[in-house]
Amino acid sequence: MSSSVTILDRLNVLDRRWIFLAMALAVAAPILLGIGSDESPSPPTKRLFDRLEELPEGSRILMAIDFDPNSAAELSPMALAFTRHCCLRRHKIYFVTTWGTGVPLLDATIKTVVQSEFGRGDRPYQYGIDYVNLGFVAGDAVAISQLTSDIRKARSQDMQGTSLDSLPVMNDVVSLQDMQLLITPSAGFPGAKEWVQYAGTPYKIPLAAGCTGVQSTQLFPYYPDQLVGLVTGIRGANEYESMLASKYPVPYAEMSKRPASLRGGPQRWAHRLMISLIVLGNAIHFANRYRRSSHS
Amino acid sequence: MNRETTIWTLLFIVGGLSLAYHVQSSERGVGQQFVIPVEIAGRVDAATGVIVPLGAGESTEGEGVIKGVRYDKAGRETSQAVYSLSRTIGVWVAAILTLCVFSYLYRDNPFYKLVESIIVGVSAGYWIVQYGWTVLVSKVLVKLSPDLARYAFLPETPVDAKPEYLYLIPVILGCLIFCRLIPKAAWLGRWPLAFIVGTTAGLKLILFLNADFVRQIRSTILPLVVLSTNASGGSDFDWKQSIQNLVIVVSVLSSLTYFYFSVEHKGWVGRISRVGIWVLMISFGASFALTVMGRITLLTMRLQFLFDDWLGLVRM
Amino acid sequence: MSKTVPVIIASLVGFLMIFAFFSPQLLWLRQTAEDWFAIITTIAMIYGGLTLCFHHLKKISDSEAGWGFSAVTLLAFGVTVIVGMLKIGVVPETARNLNHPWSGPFLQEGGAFWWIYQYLFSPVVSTMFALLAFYVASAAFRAFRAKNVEAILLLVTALIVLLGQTKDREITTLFLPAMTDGSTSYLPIADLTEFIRKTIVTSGQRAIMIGVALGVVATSLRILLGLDRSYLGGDE
Amino acid sequence: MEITQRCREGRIPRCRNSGRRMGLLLAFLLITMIVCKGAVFAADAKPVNEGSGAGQEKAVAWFDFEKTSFALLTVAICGTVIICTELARRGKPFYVRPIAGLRAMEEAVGRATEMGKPMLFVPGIEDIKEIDTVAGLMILSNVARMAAEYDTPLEVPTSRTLVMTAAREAVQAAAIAAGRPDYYNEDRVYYVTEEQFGYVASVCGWMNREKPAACFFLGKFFAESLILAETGNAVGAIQIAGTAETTQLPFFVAACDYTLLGEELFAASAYLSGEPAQLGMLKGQDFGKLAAMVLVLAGCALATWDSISPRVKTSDGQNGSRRTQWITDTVLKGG
Repeated sequence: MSSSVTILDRLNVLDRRWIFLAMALAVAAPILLGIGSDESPSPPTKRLFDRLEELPEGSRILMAIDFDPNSAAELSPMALAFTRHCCLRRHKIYFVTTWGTGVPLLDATIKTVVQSEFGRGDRPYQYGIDYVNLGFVAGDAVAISQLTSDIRKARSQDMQGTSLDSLPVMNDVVSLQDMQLLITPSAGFPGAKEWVQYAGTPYKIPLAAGCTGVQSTQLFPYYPDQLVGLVTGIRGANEYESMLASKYPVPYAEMSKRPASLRGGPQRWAHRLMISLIVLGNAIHFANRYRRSSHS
Repeated sequence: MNRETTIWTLLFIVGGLSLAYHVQSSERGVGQQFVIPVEIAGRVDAATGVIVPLGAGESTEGEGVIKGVRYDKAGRETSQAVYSLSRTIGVWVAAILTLCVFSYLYRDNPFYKLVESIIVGVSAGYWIVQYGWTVLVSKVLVKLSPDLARYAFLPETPVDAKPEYLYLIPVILGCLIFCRLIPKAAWLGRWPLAFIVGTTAGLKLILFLNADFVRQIRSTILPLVVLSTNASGGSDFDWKQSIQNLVIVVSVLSSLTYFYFSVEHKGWVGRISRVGIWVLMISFGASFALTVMGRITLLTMRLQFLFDDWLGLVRM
Repeated sequence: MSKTVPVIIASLVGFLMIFAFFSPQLLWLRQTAEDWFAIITTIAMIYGGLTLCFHHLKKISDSEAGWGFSAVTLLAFGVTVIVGMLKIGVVPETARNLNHPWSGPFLQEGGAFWWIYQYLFSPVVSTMFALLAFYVASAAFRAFRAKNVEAILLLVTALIVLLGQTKDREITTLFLPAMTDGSTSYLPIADLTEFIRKTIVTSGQRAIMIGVALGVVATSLRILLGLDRSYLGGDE
Repeated sequence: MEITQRCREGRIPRCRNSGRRMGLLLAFLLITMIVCKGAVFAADAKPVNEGSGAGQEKAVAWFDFEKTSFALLTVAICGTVIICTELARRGKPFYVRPIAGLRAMEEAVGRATEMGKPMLFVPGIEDIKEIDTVAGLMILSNVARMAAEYDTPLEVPTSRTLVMTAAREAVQAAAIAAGRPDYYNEDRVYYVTEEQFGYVASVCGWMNREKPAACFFLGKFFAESLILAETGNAVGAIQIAGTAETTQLPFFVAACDYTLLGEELFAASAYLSGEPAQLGMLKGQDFGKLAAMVLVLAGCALATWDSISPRVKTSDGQNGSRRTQWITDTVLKGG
């Protein structure tokens, strides 16, 4: 009995610096140890995942990387996850960006996923056969409608300056209407909204989008009629990574390949800490009340 | 030396030593920054005196060529990247300042006080510079003397721009503030204040009535019974939406009752306003919890800066 | 005189702004007001910089405790202003402007002002911001205690929403059966969070906003009618 | 709106022998009428712009008729507030309910005096172009008066130069009003920096060193609200906060002793001034809230009716105009 009283007394005068220390640990430890957190899929994310699963091998998919370094923290994990999923399903990928500042991020996506993860082995992804980098198409929304009517009008060459006609992957491809799915992780203008207005809806091309947390309210009205799927913010990226991990545990269950899940770790532990602090605070409160009433 | 000082001295020594060891052993380097030079070069056109950009493949050396060099951030692996001492020092400074601010959580200390003094000076200066260029030059000077602005700062100012002397009024009003330094004319310093407060009152009165009063009432007007069309063309009672609407309307009305100043909060008014304060408390609890995620992200980003950009311990 | 003129100025421009909203002829007044405001503020800021210098110079000359820190502030302020206004280390962005050395943006990457922004200003400011993560924790620990009905509502809602934010919401499956179709996304706690956010949070804020709007109207009228002139030094 | 109009009609006879303030009100209405009149004139006189499909666009008019209903609403609300002010001035007593945070203010000043410690007043971090800041400054002049009476130092660091200027005026006038002109010390009302967190760094440092006995945070606040309030709590100060920012209220409610919620911030200076005219305004505000509630109730009733029995469809398959539209698109059209 006496020991419990002293604990209560100590807790009553608990220095808040202990709370600070606990919070520092709850955030720093998961970062340093690489502890991530899963996220259960929400319907708009799951629908895109299922669509990519259902499409037959070798389907044509346009990946529009419409963001810049400012929003890369939220959208880059998404772009990586989408690309990985396409590669796993052996779809043909057509990379493009309508953002001038998006080119380095496009290159980074190709380098990290297609070249270093799928560029080797018995069935390597080969440039010009399995994927192509169309690079930057200038003209914002006009560029999108141009791609929809004729890709070669918007870009006659790929990023390296090779004529599109000499690339096998471009055979039988005239416009975006030959694609089975358009995916765009996008941060603003031009972005998902323009893809819906100029490509997805008028030509009935299936379209899915990823967006930043701030943008989600703008895009949600388009789901589920005009968007096949909608992945929102870092949480959406985490949902996608978690689905990839459970479907393809090798090697995608590994945390180093899951940047969004990795950021979920500190969040989860910090939230747990907050909850336990509130519970602890109330335990102290009620213990004090109990003590006061039993004393009087 | 008391116990606390001993512990802190020990911690500092251990921290310093392990940092030194880490600097020695780390492959990525600690806080090393690389840049890539970007050359801007042009040739003076003898006839017009205008500088034209160099054509492709033209040599940057030679007669009449003017050059400027800018440095952009680059990854260590990028070809042609060069080590930047100033930016490496910058990352170290930033990291040390970050730690100094965190030290405030333990208690107020000279390190924090130093950072506080620096940031007060730097930020006051930063905003003066920011407004100096974006307002005084880009708004005032351009309007009052477009020629001077074009010559000195903004070559893109249209040649046919005419001075607009209307802009002298705010400049004079602004300068009246300095009258406060002269005791006899200090009352003139109230004029700009009166001007701004008056404008604010007029602008905000309309803005708040329009945006907050009218719009919020409009969006609270909801049907309390919602019927949805079912597959066979008939209508079903959508209880989920109906309850949602009812809760919204009741919550808004009861919270509004809480804000009544001229009625005693007794009897039924008291009961309704009590429900109102409950609604407010629930909304505060939820808003508090909903912000936690954003706050944690901020801390995560600062720690990432320390662990990744500076120490190179993790890759995120 | 010293009070009457400012009050007349305030009422006059205030009512003018109200009428301008309804009159397309005067609409430009409202747009100009914003510009003018920015200009007056900027000039006032220079005055603010001066008072800042006086404030700290006085501390130094009086050799008050901690006058060294005042010297640091003054130094930091002076260096920032000089470096920024002279655009030290800034080069023109395009070749055409090469003979206009001051045409580059003042915050150009690589410039001295950019360095100050990037490595002094921004890290300190964002770390101060990050301190909030610690303070939400200590505030929650201290304040969310079930003292009365209001406090209980506050803390229970906070707990539910906190739980609903991460995957830990699935803890409810321990004592609540999952949905029949096996989907995990329709767990009651996530739904409840969403419901609270959509209804009570929105309506609480809405009521506050309606009240605030009326408060703003009354306060504005107080200024425009000259009832409250405390910002001008009160009544004499 | 109906309510407010009825109330006005009922009370106008009493105000017939109006004084100076009523003169102002009349001038206000008169100018509105002139503008309307001028607008009609201008709209009639000026030729209609040719070729603009809708045919609605006129050469720049003096009055935008699209905004008529909003103009009427504005006049109704402002008129009610002004009339209530006038009634209160003539001695009509109004009840005002107590606000806990306001009673605590004097207590806080008293405590600081007893402890011999200074007090802190933060009038928000926004510029004077926000009405919240002006409301904060109005409260400042009342708090400063109390502080001057007790001769307790009051520190007012500000984040904007203009706010500093206005705060100095307010504190100086309060000192004179309290009969202690030498209480005012310019060094206690100063400008720190525009930067939100630079300002916070400095104010928190000050709090830690001087350990104020009371902190007042009244004005517009953003994320820094919690840093300020938690620091104040750690140094053991009584804290009274108030803001109209809905996002920051939860933090003040959690960390401060008393919080003025939204509208209470604007009402506070009226309460503290104790002037009947200002208290009368609160009654006017309440009429506004009553109007809001009536509009919501009426609107919901119509919307429910619309939902249960929608009007018959017109020939082109469109639903006929909804009854709710009378309220949403006519009365509450907005500008």
